[in-house]
This record gives sequence, structure tokens and C-alpha cells, in this order.
Amino acid sequence: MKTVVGIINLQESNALLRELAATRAVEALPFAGRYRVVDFSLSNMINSGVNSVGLMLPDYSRAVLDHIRSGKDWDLARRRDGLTYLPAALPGTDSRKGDLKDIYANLDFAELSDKKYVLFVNSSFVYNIDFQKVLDFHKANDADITMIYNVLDEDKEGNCVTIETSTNGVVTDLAESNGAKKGQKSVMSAYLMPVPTFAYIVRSTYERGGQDFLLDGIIRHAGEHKISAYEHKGYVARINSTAEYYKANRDCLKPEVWEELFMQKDNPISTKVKDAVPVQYKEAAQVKNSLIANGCIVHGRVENSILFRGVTVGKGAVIKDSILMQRCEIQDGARVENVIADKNVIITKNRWIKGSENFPFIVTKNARV
Amino acid sequence: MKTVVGIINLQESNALLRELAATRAVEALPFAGRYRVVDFSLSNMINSGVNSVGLMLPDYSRAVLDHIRSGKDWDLARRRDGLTYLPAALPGTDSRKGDLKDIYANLDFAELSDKKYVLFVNSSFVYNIDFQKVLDFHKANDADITMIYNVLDEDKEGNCVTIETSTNGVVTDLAESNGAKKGQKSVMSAYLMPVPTFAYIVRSTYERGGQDFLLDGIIRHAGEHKISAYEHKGYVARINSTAEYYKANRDCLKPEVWEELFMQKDNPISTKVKDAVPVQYKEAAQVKNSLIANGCIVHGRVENSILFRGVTVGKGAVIKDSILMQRCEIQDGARVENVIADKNVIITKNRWIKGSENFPFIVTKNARV
Amino acid sequence: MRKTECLGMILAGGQGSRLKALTKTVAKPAVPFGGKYRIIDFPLSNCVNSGITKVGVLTQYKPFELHNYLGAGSAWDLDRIDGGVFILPPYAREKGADWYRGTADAIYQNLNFIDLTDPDYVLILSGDHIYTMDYSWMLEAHKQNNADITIGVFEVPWEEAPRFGIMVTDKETGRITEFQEKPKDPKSNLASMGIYIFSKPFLKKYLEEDGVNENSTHDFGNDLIPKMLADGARLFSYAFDGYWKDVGTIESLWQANMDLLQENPPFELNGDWKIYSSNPSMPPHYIGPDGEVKKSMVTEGAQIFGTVEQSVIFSGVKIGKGAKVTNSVVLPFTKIEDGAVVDHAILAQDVVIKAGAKVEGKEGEIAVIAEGDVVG
Amino acid sequence: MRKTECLGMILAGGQGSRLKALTKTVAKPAVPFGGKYRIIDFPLSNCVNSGITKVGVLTQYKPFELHNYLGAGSAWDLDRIDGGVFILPPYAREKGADWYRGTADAIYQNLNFIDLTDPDYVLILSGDHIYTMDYSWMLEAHKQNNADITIGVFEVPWEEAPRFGIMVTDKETGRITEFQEKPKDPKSNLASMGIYIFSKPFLKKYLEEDGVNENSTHDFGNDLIPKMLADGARLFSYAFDGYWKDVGTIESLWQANMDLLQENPPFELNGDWKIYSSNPSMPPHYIGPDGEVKKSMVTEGAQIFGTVEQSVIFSGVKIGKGAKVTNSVVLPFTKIEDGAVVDHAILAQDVVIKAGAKVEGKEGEIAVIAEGDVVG
Repeated sequence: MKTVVGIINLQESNALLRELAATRAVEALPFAGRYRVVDFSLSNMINSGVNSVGLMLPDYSRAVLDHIRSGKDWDLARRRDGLTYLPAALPGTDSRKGDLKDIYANLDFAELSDKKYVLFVNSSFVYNIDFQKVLDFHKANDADITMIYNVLDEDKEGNCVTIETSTNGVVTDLAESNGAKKGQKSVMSAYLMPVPTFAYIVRSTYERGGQDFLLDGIIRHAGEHKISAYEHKGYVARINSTAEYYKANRDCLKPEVWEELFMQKDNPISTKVKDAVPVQYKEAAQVKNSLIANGCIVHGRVENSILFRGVTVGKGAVIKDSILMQRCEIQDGARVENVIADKNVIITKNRWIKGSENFPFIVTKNARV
Repeated sequence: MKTVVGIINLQESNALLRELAATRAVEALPFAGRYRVVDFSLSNMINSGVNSVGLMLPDYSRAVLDHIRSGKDWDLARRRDGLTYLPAALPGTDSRKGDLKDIYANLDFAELSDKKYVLFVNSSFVYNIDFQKVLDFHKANDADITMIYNVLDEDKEGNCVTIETSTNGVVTDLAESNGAKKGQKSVMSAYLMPVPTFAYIVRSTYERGGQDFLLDGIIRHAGEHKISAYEHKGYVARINSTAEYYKANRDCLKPEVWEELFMQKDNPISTKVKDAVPVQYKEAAQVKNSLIANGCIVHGRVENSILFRGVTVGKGAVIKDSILMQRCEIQDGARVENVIADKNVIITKNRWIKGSENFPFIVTKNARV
Repeated sequence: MRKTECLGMILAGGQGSRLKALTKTVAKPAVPFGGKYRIIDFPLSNCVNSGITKVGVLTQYKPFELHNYLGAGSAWDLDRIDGGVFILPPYAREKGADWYRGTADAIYQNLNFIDLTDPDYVLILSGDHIYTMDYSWMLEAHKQNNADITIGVFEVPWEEAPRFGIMVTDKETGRITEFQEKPKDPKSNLASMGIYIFSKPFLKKYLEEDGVNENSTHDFGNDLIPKMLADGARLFSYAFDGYWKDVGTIESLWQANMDLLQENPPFELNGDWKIYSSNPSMPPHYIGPDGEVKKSMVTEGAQIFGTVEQSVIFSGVKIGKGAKVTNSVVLPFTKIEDGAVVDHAILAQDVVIKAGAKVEGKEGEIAVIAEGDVVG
Repeated sequence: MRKTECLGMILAGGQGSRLKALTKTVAKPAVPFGGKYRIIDFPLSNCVNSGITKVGVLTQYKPFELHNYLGAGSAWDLDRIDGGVFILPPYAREKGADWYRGTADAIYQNLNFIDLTDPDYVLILSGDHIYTMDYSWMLEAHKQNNADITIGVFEVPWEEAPRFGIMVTDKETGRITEFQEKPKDPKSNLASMGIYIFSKPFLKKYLEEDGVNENSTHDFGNDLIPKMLADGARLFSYAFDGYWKDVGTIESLWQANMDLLQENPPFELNGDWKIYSSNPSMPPHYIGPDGEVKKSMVTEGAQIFGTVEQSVIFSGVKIGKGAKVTNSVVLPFTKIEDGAVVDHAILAQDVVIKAGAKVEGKEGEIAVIAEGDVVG
């Protein structure tokens, strides 16, 4: 993979995640108790041996910059290669929407690298993959472009790009639609292609008024290229809506998903290192089927939930089917069910709050309930 | 200085430096053969013992991000404290000009720190200072705000903020004017004050429509505070125009300035570390009164000039009174006088170019002459 | 290097033979403690939190894992341009090579390092005590007393005093008048904590004398302190009254772990006085549908399907269905299979307790399973 | 740790007694070279550039400055999460403590480290040679030959062959048929470069035998290679034809520095094959109004008011007005005052040559001034 330069696009739309992602990029969303969504893209790259990674910064970049810093925690703080930040095109220079103008503005990053291939990924997917296999597949198929997909194990809502392939893995149809059915092949927004192909697509599409890399750059010109599709058979979650976010987090409560995502010895998911003490379980603690991050103190009951760093659960408090982000405080006797609480939320004594399975109740940052 | 949080403002106007600073912040301008202007602010902070530094990013942030990364080269990559990037307020949320909206957007950085004082500096000044002395002075004077100034050793053009002080160092008058005379006290855009004072000035000024920290925040309300002024007696250069940039670079050719700025054992100016081989002087090399950075290869003549990393000077080539940035190539027999050449400029064989003392000829990045 | 006010020197060369099963592959200071820490995290974090940013770590016994753990010191914010952690193993010189012959000799052999950092004071610490302490106050006292050496002391019950080095002091001033090494008949109950602040020229003088003295055992307690007292030097005590534990034996190491599990622990891992540690990339721990965890500490990467009570569980530990772990300390990546029972035990790293097997110790006789062993 | 294909081990414990004046405070691999480098930068950079990212550095003699220089390896891009530089000094075990008794013993004592990194191949290097070499090609040859050990060899003039360890090889295949240590009557002019690639199980087997053999001097050249040949193992040579210099003597060190100053140097410091090095924060060097510099290398932080010709000038060096430095190597922070003359010399660090003083050697008799000395 030394011949591959990675680009991670953090410029995705976050319209469907408004409450959680209003002032941070989707990729900076906390996930599974201690991670952020972008950790998966970064870790997948480095675990696969991609040593040079460009990060296209979102509009709200402070959380991402603060999380990633030099990239040291992902082994990307290097003298040669390593991490490069690619800020968005200056506002005002171009009023077009879409990610293409930002890719265009940073095209020199890929072109001036000494690499042969670009691996371009959008980062709002959660999965653990070895991209080396994708490169091998790409070469074996002699493809112009290889895209990664998974077969849906249930129906999806929202924008989906689905493909059809011939038996040898060549893409025969490629379409964007609203929603997709179980069993369809859904594109995971990760593309591998030679640098000149990437540069040609970006440049020719942008200079003819295109706005979106996938729609305008690839789908509209699919006929010009030999596009292969690589199936990722493991766990995949897409985080495009609050419901998807809620579900993906709770999927991590399945031991097989937890192990596949996080406990692969050669493919660990790295994240920003923080000091936090081990979890302290007190006398009356009762915890079932939950993920608990360091720094928590648990006096009460926790079930089917995910607790991020530094959450405290008071005496007699009950947490069920909920996600509590960093430093939430659930005071004595409070009860919380089907809730997503953002950072630093305080649920005061004996207070009860409850959402429903598909519409979790969202408590915004720093709120005191 | 453990009680001080530093903020470095990279949001200054660069109107007067158009050719060199069109696509990078003034603070990212290469300086004195291997530095960038921002290195002085960062190094002064860390040498003085300021361990927590916020960096207000400019619009064109890629060069700055790439230069500073984690802050490791300035000893600012820490677990506790260290470097924090403060991106600009989102465009669109506020159409006001000036730096105040960005300071306001990042005010939590200072307020949530556990420090007592803010040291707020604009970074387009070159000097080597121990801020500990400023803090001692501030306390001894029991001031609300302490600003740092120097006494001009010659007339200045362009916007200047000058002050008058009583014998005990209290500011009695504070005014912005176009140009200032030798002997006047000129503010160096560095301010020390308690965090609450800083927060009060920023918040009250911004919320009443103010745009500029110095003009609207401090000058307009000077009467409300006891403002002290600390004189910095060493070398100071302000970089607000191409002429000032040219002069400040050439000042470094004076051994006493070179030693004061760069060779103080306890106050070294740090910069991004790069690998470059020692300079190779060949048979016919003739070099006088010049600063030559590593990675250069010199066959020809160099006088009163500054060569950045990786410049090559061909056989019979002559460089006089010029500043050549990274990787310029002056081919055999070429002649260059009173020139500022940006990165990667190539002056082809036997070509002559010449500017004048006050209006150096500027060759833009990647040009081939 | 720039001038240093106070240089820290941590003696981390000890084999820890009384912790045998836990020091098969690592030096004592690298033994894991408290769910995610190692013993040396405590003196190191104390140094950093006290503002001491140059620290020499003197190693000798199986130092590889310790060296690797310390790395450049970034976990403790000690990867500094001018400062940080300096690893000081024994070394060869023009005239031969010596192992460290005692605590004082270890420092003596590194006088060139001390000169290089040019400190006014040298703080000497052991790498095998669990406590949180602000050395800057002790340094302040040292300066105020105009002392040659200040020794940290800790009040122990009178009946335990015969197990310690005891300082007899002037009650008013704290000046040390007599030193009794493990006295049958103690005149005081102030035990030395093995924490010394020396004024540097004074230290250098005594070390240079001791270094060439063939009758010396080169130990601070045995040789140097008695000599300093005899010479009438200014020795002062500095009393510490927080939590302090020498974890040199299996029982005391176990007890110190259990102390963390009290409803109100005798010292805070969670407070402002941060204990820094190297953090692996591990997911939050998972507690299964039938898991039960009480009065315990559990860290990232663990998976618990059974019952845990009054225990400290390190990262990567897996506890199977129906397994029961009580009053125990389980070090990283150890597996306790379904239905196994572990009580009053310390299980080292990478141990496997097979399904249904039992490891049962009792208070005063803690069971220990050595690294990599398989039981049952 | 993850599995490693090829682990690098650099023998950096040598005192370098023939470089005496330059190794008063540092081990030979830490001796400065070429204006800003230290000797060990070459094998380390070769490793990194060859894709070898786990490297053990075996130290013994005065290792402090070397340890400090290496740090976490960030200068060589070796501060990696899974990999990097591992410093391996001698250490104590349960059963006592041994210094490294020879090159093979040093590796033998670190077999536990080698097992931990789990490599297929082990590359063993010296820390005192100047050269740039892509070890990945040599590894390729090792695999193709299905060799047990591959030894880097270098063609020397026949008259010099008696000074080296000489490999007699089969011309077709490169297989080594005989080894002659400093032979009076060499059968070949292929000298061993002290670069070995071993298949790991093979290395381990021979080291374990040699480690307990009391008649062995525990040296690869003296003991292991003859034994392997006698046993009929598959030893292959790998011929290197670039620039290679053993800088073990003052003359050869001086010569290697001078080699850099040729109009077309025999090897490139400036090319794609980067030599990494720790970079201090120093401004570009300054050449004064009357300075004259020709056929020389000068690095950052130097100030030159006098004349420099055919010399290598390190950082922080100051050369006064009218001073003349020719055919010399001047190490960091040395001051040459006004009017002084230095010719055919190596001046160590922090030397002062007083105004008007002279230090003059000649070819074959290079003058050397030791660290910190003042002349005149």
C-alpha cells in the first residue's frame, strides 16, 4: 500500500443529524464510548499500510483539529508522508455546493505526491477493513476505478447509491435513489483509482460545472471507465441520520460486532489518547449488556447502554437503552430510557426522561434537565 | 508564567503584502532563511513558560497548519495544556470585518482554561522577549492591562498605534495614526490582562457592534482601565509591508541582530524541523555578508543576501541584496539584485533581474524567469 | 541543556524478588497496578505534577519492558525538547564497566548526567511506592530549613517501626538527630519513605567520597546518612500524612489494589492530581447480559460475562459465563473461562484459568499465578 | 507487537578506542560526521529507507548521549506506535548480570527481544560505517538464495585484503566457501562489511549454542561464521559496490569527511536516499563581510568571519576575522579566534583555539584536539 495516497473527505452533508451535528462534523461525532467516527477511516488507512493521508476539513473544524492534532495517535505524525490537512476552498471564491470544489482546490495534494493510486473515502461509515485486499482486487481486475460496497442486510432510508454488477465484479449499473432494499448492493463511498484518473475526473467535472464527486464525477461518466466493485463482507454502519447513529452504537453491544470492530490484533481502531481511570463500580451497581468507558463511576443500574468517558450514575439511577456522552451526570434516582445525551448533560435527582426505540430523545450539549 | 494562557492572533490584515501574502497568512511568511514569522510568537511564549497557547487561524490556514502541526517543534504537543487551534468564526454567521468576531467565537478557550491571565499577541512582529518580565511588570504596576511597546528608531509608514506614558509607565494617551516618527512609542500589539478583563472587553465590545480588538475594544475604552506600558528594548521589526519585510530580513545580516534574535541560549527561536544537508560551497564560491540555510549549493557569488533552504547558485551566477526562498534555482551566469524570489523560482542562464533598494523586485512562486 | 532547579532521579533497578511471579519478565517498577497503571506511574506523575520536568530513571534489572513503556515519556508529558525522561542503565567507561552496587552507587555513576542538567537540588525517589505527593512543598521546606538533605518520613504504628529505617527528630524543628535502621527498640515512629532532596554540591561531595570507599555498601540508608549525621550535616525530616504504601510484597501489592475499592478510597486516582499512564487503544469494556460487577474497578478492553466483586480487572481480560472473580487482581489479557472461580488471588498477564478451575487464596496467603501460566 | 518481516539490530556498544580524543564522552556511533550527522544516522537511515521500521540499538560504552540522541527515534521517523527504535543496554536477570562479551553475545542476550518482535529475518549492522545501502535488495537476494545467512561484502584492493575478514565465494552463485580472518595470503578480495542477514530460527539456534560455549569469544566473525561454514550451512555473499567506509580511525574519519567535499562526492547526502538526523533549532549560518568559504560544507548556526577551505564546519562554530581553517573538520560550538590557523585537523566539540594560535597536522598525521580543550 506504499503506492497509495489516502484522502478522507470530512465535507459531507449532515442535514439528517441536526441536533448532534449542528456544530461539529458527522465524523467528529463520538461513537461507541470512546471513539469518533473518523477514527475508523484513519485507522483503516494506517492498518492497511497507507502512509500518506490527506484530511479534507469540514466547515466546523475545531473538534476535528483538536481530536487529530498531528495524527500521532494514528501513527501519522511522520517526517516523510504522514498527515496533511486539506482545508476547504475559501468561501467566496466559488459559490457552488458539494464536495467537488474542495477536492479541486486540494488536487495538488494527490498529484504532487509520489504515489500511484488515490484511495478516496467519505468518512461517515463505520467498518474495519484491510484496504490491501481492495488494491489486490483492483489490480487483478485491471479496473480503472474500484468502489467498495456491502450487501444491505435490511432496508435503508435516505439517499443511497446502489450498484449492479456482472459476475466478474464489473459495475453494470450505478444509481442514486431514495432508500434501498435488503439485499441490494450499496456503495460505501470509498474509491480506489490511479492518481491521473482521479485528477482527470475531478478536473474535467469541476471545470464543466460539476458539484459532487460521486454524482457528477463518477455516476454521470460511469460509461467512460471500467468500474469494479469490491464487496466488504464484514459489519458496516452508515451514519447519516440520528436513527442510524443510535442503531450503529447499539450494534456495538453485540459481542461479535465489538470484537470485529475493535479487537482485531492487526487492525486496531486507534483514537485520541486521554488519561482516564478505570471504571469504578460501587456497592449497588448493576450493569448488563453495556459498554462502559473509563472514567465512569457507577452506583446505579445500567442496561443495554453506552457510557462515554467520565459519566457518573448516581445511587438508584437507572439507564436503559441510552447513549450518554462524555461527562454526563445522572444524579441519584434519575431514570433515563431511549435517550442520547450529548456531552456534559446533567439529569437531576429523580428526574425521568424517555424516548422511543426509533426516535431516541436527544438532550443537547451542556443541558441541565 | 504558569498562570498565563497565550493567544496568538493570525487574523491580521495583509493588504500591504499582497504579492507575498496573497495565499498565505503574513505569519506564515518565510523569514531569515529558515523561519516563518509566527515562530517568534510561539517561541517567545514557550521560552517564557507559557504552556497553553491558542492559535487563531487565518483564512488561508493550510500553510500554518502544515508548519505547526501538533506544535511539537515548539514543545507544545502536550497532554495537559499545549497547543489549541482556534478556527475563525464561520463565514456567514457574521458579516463584520475585523478580528473581534473571531476572538468572540473562541472566547471559551480563555475562559475555560484554569489560567489567571491572557497574553494576547498579534503575530506580525519579529522580536525575542521574555514575557515573564512583562508579567512581573504588570503585577508590580497593579495594572488592569499591560501593553508592550518599543521606541521607534526611525520613522514608520502605514498604520501605527502610538502611546504616551507618564513617568511611572501608565498610558496617558493612545492613538492610531498613519505613520509615526522616530522616538515615538509604538505599540507592538501584545497585551497582558486578567482573563475576566479580556472576556469583558471582548464580550461588551462585540455585543455592541465592535469589530477590532485594539481599536474598538481597547482604544475606545482606554479611560475605563488602568493601562500600563512595558518597553521592549531589544530589536523589533514589524512586518506590514513588503518594504518592512525586506528590511527586517536584511537586518538579520547584522551579527548583533542575528545573535540577539537567534543565539540566546535560554530563548531559542524554534521552527519546524526539516532534514537538509549542510551547505556545499564549491571551488569558485564567493560569499559575503549573507545568511545561508542548509540544503543550498553555491557555485557562484552571494552578497548581502539571504538564501533559504535548498537554493542553488550556479557557476558565475551573482546574487546581491536579495532574498531567495526555498528551492530557488539561479542558473549559471544569472544575475539577481534587490530581488525577493518566492519558493521554487527559476532564474534561467545568464538572465539579469534587478529591483531597487526600497522597491525590491518580487518574483512570485514557481515562476520561471 | 538549560539550568534545572530540581532534578528527579528514580531508582528503578530493583528486581523485586519478593514479587517473584510478577517480575519474571519485568522490573518491579513496571509491575501493573490499579487497573491500568504501572507502579512507576506514581513517582513519575508526582514529578510532573510537582513541576519537575527532568527525570532520570535508573534501570538495571530486566529493563526492556520498562524502557519500552517509558519511551520518550510522552505519556507523562515528559517528551520535552529541553527535559523529559532520561533512561540511565549501567554502562561501560574507558576504565571498565560496573553494575550499580547500591542505591548511592547508582547515583554516583550518573554524576556526569547530574552535572549536565546542572540542578540546584536533586530529588531521589524509589520506583516502588504507591502515593501521591507534591514534592514542591518538600522542596520549599528544604530551602526554608537551609538543609543539606531533607528526608520524607511517614508515621507508622509503633509496633511496625522495627521493620523500617527510623528517623529520630527534634520535634520543634524537624531536624534529624539520629537514624536507626530497623531498630529493635525504636526511639521514634517516623519511618523513612526513601524520598530524599539533596542540595547538589552536598550530594556530590558525599557520593564522591563514598564511591571510592571500599568498605561501603553504597546505600543511602546504610552508609551515607549515618556518615552525614556523624559529620553534623543539616538533615531535616519532612512529614507526609497522605496515603503511602510500599508495594514490595505480594500481600502489600494486593492490599494496595484493594484499598482502591473502598467506598471512599484513601487516595484519589480521579482528582486534579492526575496519575498519567501509557494508554493502549482499547474499546470501552463490555459487560454481558448476565454479567455482574460490584465494588470493583474495570478498565477498557475487558469483557465480562460472569461475576466480579471486590476486584481490579485490567485491559483485555475476558471473564466467561458463570465465572466468579472475588477479592482479586487480574492483569492484562488473562482469560478466566466459563465457570472458573478466582478468589483472593493475583493473576499475572496472559494467564488462562480453564473452565471450571479454581484458584483460591485467602487473606494473608494470596494466590499468585505467574505470567503465561495455564491453570486447570 | 505485530509480526515483523525483518528486524534491524545495530551494534553500537563499541568504545572506538582508536578515536580516543573524540570518544571521551560518547560512544563511537555518536561521533559527529559530515557537518550535522552522527555516524549512527547512516545505518539508521538505511534501515528506515529500506522499509525496516523496528530497530534494536545495542549499547554499552558511555551510552548516555547516544540514548539521548536517539530519543524515541522521531528524527528517523522511528517513533512509531508499533515499532521504532529500541535501546538495548546490558541488563541484570534473576541469575545475575553480564556485560556484552562480544558481538554475538550482545545479540544472544537480547533473544527475548527478538522473539517479542517475531521477525522472519534479522539484519545485524555495525554502528560505525559510513555508507548508503538498500537492505531490501540484500534481503531479496537472501530469500532467492534460500540462504541461512547472507553477508554483505565489498571489493577491496588486494593489497588491503589482509586487514579485513575475507570471504572466499563461488563466483557463479555467491555462496561462501571459506572465511579468512585477516589472512596473510588472501584467496579473495571480498571483505566482510559486518552486515549480516540471518534467517531467524537459524540465528537463534547458533546463538543458543554459542552462548553456553565457554571456549567461544562470542564474535560473529571469529566464532559463529567458521562454525556455520564447518556445519555446511548456506552462507551467501551479497556484493555492494557503492561508497563504504569504516571510520574507526582518526585518519579514516577525516578522509570520509574530506570525501564529501569532492566536486562530485562519491555518495549523495542530498538525494532521494535521505540521511535523517536530529536537527537542532539553529539559524542559517552567517558569513561575514570578509569571510571566504570554498570547497567546504558549513551548517546552521555557524558564524564565519575568516577563511575556510576544504573543511567541514558543524553548527555553532565561530571562526574569527583573519582566522584560516583548511583541510579540517570542526565539531559543534568550537571557537576559532581571530587570526588562528587550523590545518589538517579534527577539532572536537567546545574546543577553543585562541587568537593567533596554530593547530597544524598533515596528511597521515591529522591533528586532533579533544572536547573542551583550549589551545594557545
